Amino acid sequence: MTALADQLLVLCLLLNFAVLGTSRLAFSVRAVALQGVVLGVLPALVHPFSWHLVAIVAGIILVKGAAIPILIVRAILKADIQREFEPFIGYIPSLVLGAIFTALAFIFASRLPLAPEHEGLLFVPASLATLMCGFLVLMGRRKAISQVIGYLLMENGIFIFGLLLAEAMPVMVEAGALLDLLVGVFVMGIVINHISREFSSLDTSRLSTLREE
Amino acid sequence: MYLIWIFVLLPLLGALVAWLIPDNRRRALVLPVVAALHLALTVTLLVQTPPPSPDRWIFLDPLGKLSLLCNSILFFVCANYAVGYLKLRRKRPNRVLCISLLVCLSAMTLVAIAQHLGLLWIALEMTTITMAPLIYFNRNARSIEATWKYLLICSVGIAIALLGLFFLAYSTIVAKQEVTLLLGTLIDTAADLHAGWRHAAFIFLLVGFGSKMGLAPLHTWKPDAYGEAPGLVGALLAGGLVNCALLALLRVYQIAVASTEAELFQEVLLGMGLLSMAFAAVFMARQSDFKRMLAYSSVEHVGIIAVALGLGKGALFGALLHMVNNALTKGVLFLSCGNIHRAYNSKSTQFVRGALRRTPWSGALFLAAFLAITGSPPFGPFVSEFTIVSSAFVQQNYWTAALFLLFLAMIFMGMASTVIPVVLGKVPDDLERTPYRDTAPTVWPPLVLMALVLMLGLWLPESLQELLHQAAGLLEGGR
Amino acid sequence: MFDSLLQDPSLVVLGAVLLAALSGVPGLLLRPGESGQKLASLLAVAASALALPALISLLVAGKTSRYVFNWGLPFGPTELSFDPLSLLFLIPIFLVFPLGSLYALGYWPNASRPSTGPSLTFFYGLLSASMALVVLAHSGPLLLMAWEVMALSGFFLLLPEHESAEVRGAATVYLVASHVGVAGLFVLFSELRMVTGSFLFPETGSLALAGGAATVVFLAALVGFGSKAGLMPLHIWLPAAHANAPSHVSALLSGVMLKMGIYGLLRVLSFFGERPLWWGGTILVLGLVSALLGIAIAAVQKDFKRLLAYSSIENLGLIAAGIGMALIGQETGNPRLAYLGLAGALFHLLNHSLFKPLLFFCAGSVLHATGTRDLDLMGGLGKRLPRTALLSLVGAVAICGLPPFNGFASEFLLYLGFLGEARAPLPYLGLGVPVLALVGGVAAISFVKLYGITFLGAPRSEAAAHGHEAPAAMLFPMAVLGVLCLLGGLCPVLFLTLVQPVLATVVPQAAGFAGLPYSLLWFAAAGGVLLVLALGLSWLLRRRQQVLPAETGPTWGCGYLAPTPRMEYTGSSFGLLFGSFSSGVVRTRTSTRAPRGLVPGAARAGYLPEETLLERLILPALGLVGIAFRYLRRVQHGEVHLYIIYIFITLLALMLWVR
Amino acid sequence: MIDILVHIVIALGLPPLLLGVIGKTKAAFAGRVGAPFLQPYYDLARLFRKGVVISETTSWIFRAGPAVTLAATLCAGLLIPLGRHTAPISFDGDLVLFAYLFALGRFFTTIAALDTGSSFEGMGAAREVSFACLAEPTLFFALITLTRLSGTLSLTPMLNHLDLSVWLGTGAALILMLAGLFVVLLAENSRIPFDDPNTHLELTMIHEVMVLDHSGPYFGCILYGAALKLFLLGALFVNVALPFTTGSSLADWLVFLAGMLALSVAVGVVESVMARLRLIRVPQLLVAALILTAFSLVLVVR
Repeated sequence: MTALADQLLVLCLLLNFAVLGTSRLAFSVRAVALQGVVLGVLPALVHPFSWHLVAIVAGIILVKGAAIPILIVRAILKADIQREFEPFIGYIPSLVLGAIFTALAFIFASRLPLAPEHEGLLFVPASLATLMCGFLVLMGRRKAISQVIGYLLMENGIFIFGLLLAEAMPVMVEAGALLDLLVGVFVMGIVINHISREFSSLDTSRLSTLREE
Repeated sequence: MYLIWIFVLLPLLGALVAWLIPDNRRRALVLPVVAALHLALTVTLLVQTPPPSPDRWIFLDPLGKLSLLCNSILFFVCANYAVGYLKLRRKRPNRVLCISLLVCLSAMTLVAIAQHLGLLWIALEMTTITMAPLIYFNRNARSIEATWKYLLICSVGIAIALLGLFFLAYSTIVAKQEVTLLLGTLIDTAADLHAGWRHAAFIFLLVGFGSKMGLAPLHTWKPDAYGEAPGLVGALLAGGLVNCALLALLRVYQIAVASTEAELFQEVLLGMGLLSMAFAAVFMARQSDFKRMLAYSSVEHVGIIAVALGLGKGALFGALLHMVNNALTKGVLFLSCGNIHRAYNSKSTQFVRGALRRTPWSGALFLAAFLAITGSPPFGPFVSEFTIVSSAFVQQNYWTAALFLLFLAMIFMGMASTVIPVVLGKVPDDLERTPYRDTAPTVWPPLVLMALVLMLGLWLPESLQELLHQAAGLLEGGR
Repeated sequence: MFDSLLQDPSLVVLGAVLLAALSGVPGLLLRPGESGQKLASLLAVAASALALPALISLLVAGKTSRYVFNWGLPFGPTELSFDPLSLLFLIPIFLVFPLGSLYALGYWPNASRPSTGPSLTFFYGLLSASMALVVLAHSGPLLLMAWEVMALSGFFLLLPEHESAEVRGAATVYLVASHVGVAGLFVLFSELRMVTGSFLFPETGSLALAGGAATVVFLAALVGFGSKAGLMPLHIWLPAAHANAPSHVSALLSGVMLKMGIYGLLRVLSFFGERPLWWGGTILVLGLVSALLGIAIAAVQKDFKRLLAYSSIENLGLIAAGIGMALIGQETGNPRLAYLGLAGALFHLLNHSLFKPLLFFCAGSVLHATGTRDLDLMGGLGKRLPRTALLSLVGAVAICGLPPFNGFASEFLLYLGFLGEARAPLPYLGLGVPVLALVGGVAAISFVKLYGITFLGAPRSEAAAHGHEAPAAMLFPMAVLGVLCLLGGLCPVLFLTLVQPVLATVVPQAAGFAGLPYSLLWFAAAGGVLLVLALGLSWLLRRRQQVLPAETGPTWGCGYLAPTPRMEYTGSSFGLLFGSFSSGVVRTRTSTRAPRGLVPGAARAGYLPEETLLERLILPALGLVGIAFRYLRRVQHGEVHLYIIYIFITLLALMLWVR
Repeated sequence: MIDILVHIVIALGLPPLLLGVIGKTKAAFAGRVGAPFLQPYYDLARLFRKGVVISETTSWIFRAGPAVTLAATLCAGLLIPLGRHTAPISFDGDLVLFAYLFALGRFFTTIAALDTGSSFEGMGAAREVSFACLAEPTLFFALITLTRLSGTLSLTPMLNHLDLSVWLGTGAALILMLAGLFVVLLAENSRIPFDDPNTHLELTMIHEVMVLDHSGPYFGCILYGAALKLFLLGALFVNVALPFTTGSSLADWLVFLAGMLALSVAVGVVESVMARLRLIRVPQLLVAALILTAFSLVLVVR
């Protein structure tokens, strides 16, 4: 079982690279959605069966895999933009950086001991790597949508880590992660709509009138 | 016990009522009513503190009391100000505003009473979210931009904080203890948590809450948000929200002090605090937008508090006192400068001149509050700042003291060169006519706050000193 | 209760302080009008009527009383103490304050200035009260608070005419300078607290510190208090502030507030049992430099009140020099020097708080009459304002340190101190004498110019031609001060008895020194002879003139038949020659427009002395810093993804720091 | 007691004679017979009988000026010892008073000049005060040196202390000091090379131009005051320059008188052989004098 979990985690990492490497927003949204589904499946693998578990799996797949992607795709359609033009960090560089960060994540993780029951699992490096890739997207892309996607990646990373605690302190983790996601992304969605109304584009490089000169 | 729950629910109830009331004018009146009730409840709770809830998730300890007191007073004043303010902005629908304000109040209350870090975190998240629509009150390009930056940066910060919490929890697992995020338990077991995870946790929590508090260089959202939000929202951001984030940080601080690595955590705080003051000093020089200037002043004072926490010992008292003073004084500054902004319909020092003539009361309040916030006697901040400096000397930490004073002086120059032209001088003749005049509803709330600040500078009530000492005791690792 | 209160003079003094603080409050509450102001002046006079006798009785009796009490602030207990040092410094406060508020009745009447009058009156009272508290406070935080209240009320007193950019600039510089000075005091009191473990002041002479701490204390005090006393180079705020304030305010600022700096310095010095010799040397040199440069810059001023302000720097410099001399005397075991130094300094301090307010009052009534401070627009006012002219003459002669007025008496002590050292094994202190002489000479230039150009000759402008004498409310305070100046010159003993009890607190050796090295009667004698001779001679001349054929005519134009007032020697041209000597230290900006072309337009030559340190050094430096900051501000560029980079970097950096 | 009377008589009577002697000397150099020695007395007498013209620009200051100046100078006359006798008034530090009385006189002369409102007199006043502030330190340097030598702070003992032994000891210093004092003497009394008492080119003058408008008794006072000032500073100079004491009081008086006359001849000689300096050279000469006296102090201290 745990082997499978690890493979899924590796899949998550690959999806990170997919998000980093593509310029097409729709594609990266799908990638993130897929990642969400994978994350939804993960708990079922690592934890013994319980109704609570079922609830989690269902909830996560629903939110991460369906609700949020749809919300974002809507925004994309409304603002009709397909691609992220001239990103702050190019695609090749961001792939390279992504690789470096992933490596860093593994190094960090190796420094930190795991609880016996989690020995040999990739959770920690995977979560750190995903977190940093999320950061990378946030730092490298100019469009509001891309930044939301980056935020989602970060969330996924945190969630992966949360899975380690899922049985130790059940309510807390999901509550945190879901609330964060829901609220964060939901409000961001609203704001994005306002932005596209105000600026008739989602290019946040336009959103730089407030500065010191 | 149930009293406390009423305490959290009351504002939510108010929010519901506000949602139901159709009419703008009457809806505004909900705010002062709820605020008054809340203040009354606060006082009663301060007088006779209920015991912790059986699961020890909820307890009003001295630290909580302090931040609750500030927030409640500040909110009371802002709510009363809001009535007059919303009268001026009749055209704007204020449903969202009222609701978010009230929800935010309940969240702030929850922050104060939460003893479970998870709960604390959720409440903090709530405050973050509810502030977003308030910043967007003016509904223009600039405010949407400000909101976006605020939201993005704070969400990232809060997410990092969440990860930090997870690390903390995991460190308990690794240390083979029963997993919990209850403050008390963590403080007890802090020493034997796993060092590596604990380190990571502290750093992530510091960065997370720090970005919400506005420690440099995580403060980047502040000038935009404070600059674009209405005055009273600015007051709540700089007073209320900062205090909430600070309280969260203080909880971490408690754990850090109980653990073995207090020194390191304090070092980091000291460094970031001085850095924040330096940033403030740089950005306040020749600042042409006096609302943004206030934002940087807020960065500065967060920095001062961080420095005090970094110094520890005697400075802790000063830090907590400064938390109170800063909140109240910032209230005066934002409300009065909101009035000036209304009167001139601009917040640039090019156009805003001679406020003392155009709006005598707001101008005078702005000037007085400027003197107060820069630590001149006989106002409150002087007491706290002097306490901090002198304890830096007592610890023979001369470099800190020297830098501290240097930055204070630079900041004073910067602020003076912005505030004095705004307040003094002739009112420009080509001033666009605005209906705003200084009237009681928009003037007395800041006036009351100013009186409080003055009082704190001349006389700290015994009870308050007692409370501060208890709170400082908690920070020194007491229980 | 009440009679017990009357039995304890120090409580009476406290009452007077309270009275002073509240004197302006009725004016704020009452509707604008004379009444509030009249009441304020009444209260002020009452306050000093209560305080002065009590003060002097306490001082002469040499009694000290202290009141320790707990206050609501977390700095432990605080203390008020009435010791000779405090009492002496209270005298100028309670002397100038009532006179100033009487003067205000005529100079700044609420009736004609309803918008600013009441607040001015209020802060006037507050300023005096806070100064009194500064002097009485015997614990760090209390002194700091009183100090800052004093500074802030001074700031608000500068504001009445804040429409003019000049006033705003002056106020800003003043505020910033005083705040930076307060930083010095923060250091001072924190350090003292660290050493003694409490915020209460240590006992006189009880403090014995290791080199480092002592140096910190001394330098902090020098910066913190010296900046308020206007010692060079910390004087930059002073001239503009004193020139732009309403005159009765300038009188209080210059006549009394500057002394607070000296008080602080003396107070801090009094803590120490023995002090390194270099402290005295530093203060002495600073004092002489301030005196010399101050008066040199004053000599080229063309603004009546600026000139007075710079001469304040000179006088404070002389006082500091005296203190330095006393310290040296104390450390080298030379009671004579210690005595002459400190007695001279304190005596001069009292004198300066007499003739400087007098002169500022005169400036006020000139301003009141002509509406300008520019000497080049005055002239001939002696005919329009005879009484003011007479009193300013008294002030001018006194401040030049010429007999038979008080200025001479105090400078005489300083001279004596320096001269006496010429006999000592190391006579280099004797070099102070020529410096004093030079200062005296330049002072003569400044005040001959001030008096002559203002009051004598023919009016140089319409305003001067139609000036009018000041009302009695303004003349009376000036007269009081003038009489006191003469009194101090004829029998200095009166003043020296006030000074005597203070000596022990700062330089114990001086107290041991028995009496003066000469009989003070000589002053009375010389002064008397001088006055008698002068009056006798002028009477004789007048008689001769009556018996002889006397006629009047135009001033001899040296052959030129149509001289006009525009051809008179102006203040600027009067100072020009000296300016050419001292061009090394005193910078002046001249702007000329020569006549050119076939039909030349009006030619003009403008002339403006500048505050070199401020305009050539500090402001440019600040400008550079501002430019540097503008580059640093680029980091706040509004690109949100870069902000996120900051967060990420911080996170990484801290993680690495932790490792 | 008798000495004091003599002192007063000489101090009051002698000064105009000095002017006479100076005039005679200059005349001799010019190969003229020149005015009689007593001419200055006649002038004074005439002036006190002449009527006055007073400019209507002026106020009482104009008339008070000469009186106060003269009064101050007379007081100074009581402080300085003549010959080897004690001055009528003598106390520690009287030298300061001595110097400051002249300052007082100068103050009033200058404001009296400014009172006329004439640009020329203003100019003169400005020059007077500006140069005086350079001359005074020189005087004080000399006085410090004397204090150092005599160890007292009072003019009488200080000047009477000097005798041949002191001269033999510190001759160089004293010579430097005398040179400085002589310059001060000429400057303070506005003689050539600083100023020309009897030219009437207003632009070139310092002292004379200040009194252009005074006439009759007032001018008399000024003239007499000037002579007195010359006499007093001269007395200071002579006291330093002639360190003899014959023992008998009468002889001392005679020596002193001889010295004064010699001094005035010397002044006359200087005035005849030198031309007036250009105005911009004046301060340089004064500073030179300052340096001389400073050197003398250094020599003494060393």
